Amino acid sequence: MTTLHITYFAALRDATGHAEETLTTEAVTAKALFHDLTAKYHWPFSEANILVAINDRYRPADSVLKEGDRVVFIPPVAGG
Amino acid sequence: MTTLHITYFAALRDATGHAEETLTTEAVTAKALFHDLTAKYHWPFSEANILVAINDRYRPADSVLKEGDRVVFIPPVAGG
Amino acid sequence: MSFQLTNQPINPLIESLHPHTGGIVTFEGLVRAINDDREVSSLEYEAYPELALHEGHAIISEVREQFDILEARAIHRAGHLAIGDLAVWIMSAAIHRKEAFEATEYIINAIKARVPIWKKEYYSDGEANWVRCDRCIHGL
Amino acid sequence: MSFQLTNQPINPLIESLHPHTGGIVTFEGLVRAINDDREVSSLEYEAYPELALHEGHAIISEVREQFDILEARAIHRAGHLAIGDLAVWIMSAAIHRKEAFEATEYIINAIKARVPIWKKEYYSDGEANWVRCDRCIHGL
Repeated sequence: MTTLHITYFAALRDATGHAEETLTTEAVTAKALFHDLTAKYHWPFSEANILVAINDRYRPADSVLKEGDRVVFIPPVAGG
Repeated sequence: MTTLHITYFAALRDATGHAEETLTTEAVTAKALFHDLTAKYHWPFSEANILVAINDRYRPADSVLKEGDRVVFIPPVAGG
Repeated sequence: MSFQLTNQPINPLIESLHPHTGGIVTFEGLVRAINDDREVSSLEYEAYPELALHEGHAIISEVREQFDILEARAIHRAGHLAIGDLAVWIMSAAIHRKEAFEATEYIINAIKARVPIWKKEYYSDGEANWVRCDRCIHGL
Repeated sequence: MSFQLTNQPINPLIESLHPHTGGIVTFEGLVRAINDDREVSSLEYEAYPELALHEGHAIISEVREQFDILEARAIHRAGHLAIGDLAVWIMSAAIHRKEAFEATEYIINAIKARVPIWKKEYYSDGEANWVRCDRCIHGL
């Protein structure tokens, strides 16, 4: 089990209902965590549209999560 | 014989020694006039580098000159 | 060479340039009154600041390596903006104009693709929506 | 939509834009301190005003026809300029940025090729020279 700090932005925050949480999970990779949270919160995003940042850097979806990591799933960006 | 008003700019004015003149010429086309003036003033330009404007519009080199035309030979442009 | 994120109105700075500068190309992104045929009344930009700054600085570094430029600066707004407000300002300076055009276009394209700043559009009919740009990213 | 030639310092005007404007691309051409490895101390721009204005207006009309833009403006200086002075200022505004980049680049390329404005460089060693740009034109 790994304890993580998760922050939600923009459309993902709206879909989740809160901006951050600390949770303990059995998910090993960022991708697995995304699927767990999608099931929990009924997120309307497919994984094809989401990037992940771990400790404030973009990381591959199969990155292994470590105790205390800050995880942010990045919904589609449309800035500028 | 045709009487023309000729204006010289930039490097062509320097090479000619004055900024304008009115002259009467046997040259029928702009190209012929350019060659006459090149011979007269020893201009250091080949015709490949010169454009011609007649009455303030770019015109083909073989344009026929008419009485009272304003003629300007345009040395290479390097503005901006 | 710099990337900034700000909650204040953008104050473009074109000074202290290298004396060899011959061309400056600036891009300004404004809040449009219309998007996808819907009338927009205002816009909210939300940033993930730590990652946005990291990616912004990385983009400026890339541009500096890939193009022969003397300067590159970008400033992106966050917060609530009105129609016509400046949302992003980008400037590249180079000896020759070609590189300045290329660098500025590279920066705005990279910002749109990678810098985590989201746009919520408020419409004149009272609705609001996070703008999606599905073509801009590759997902998990 | 306008083209101007001026003997006074250029005063860029980015206002009164259409509310659908989403992107503005600006090009500024400055007097460089160096050209072809020679140190330049100042520059003189000489225009053939009647033809320069005609070609300038024609370029703006072409850009308006060929690109989906909302605005295009260009101002070119004439007279004696110092290092760092603004010699030419160009702005295009469009709904989307791509068209604004293309229009601004088209305008500066066309100005360099067709608008009769000549540049005399004064060098720090006291010499002076009309700058040639043989690649820019097709001759008689």
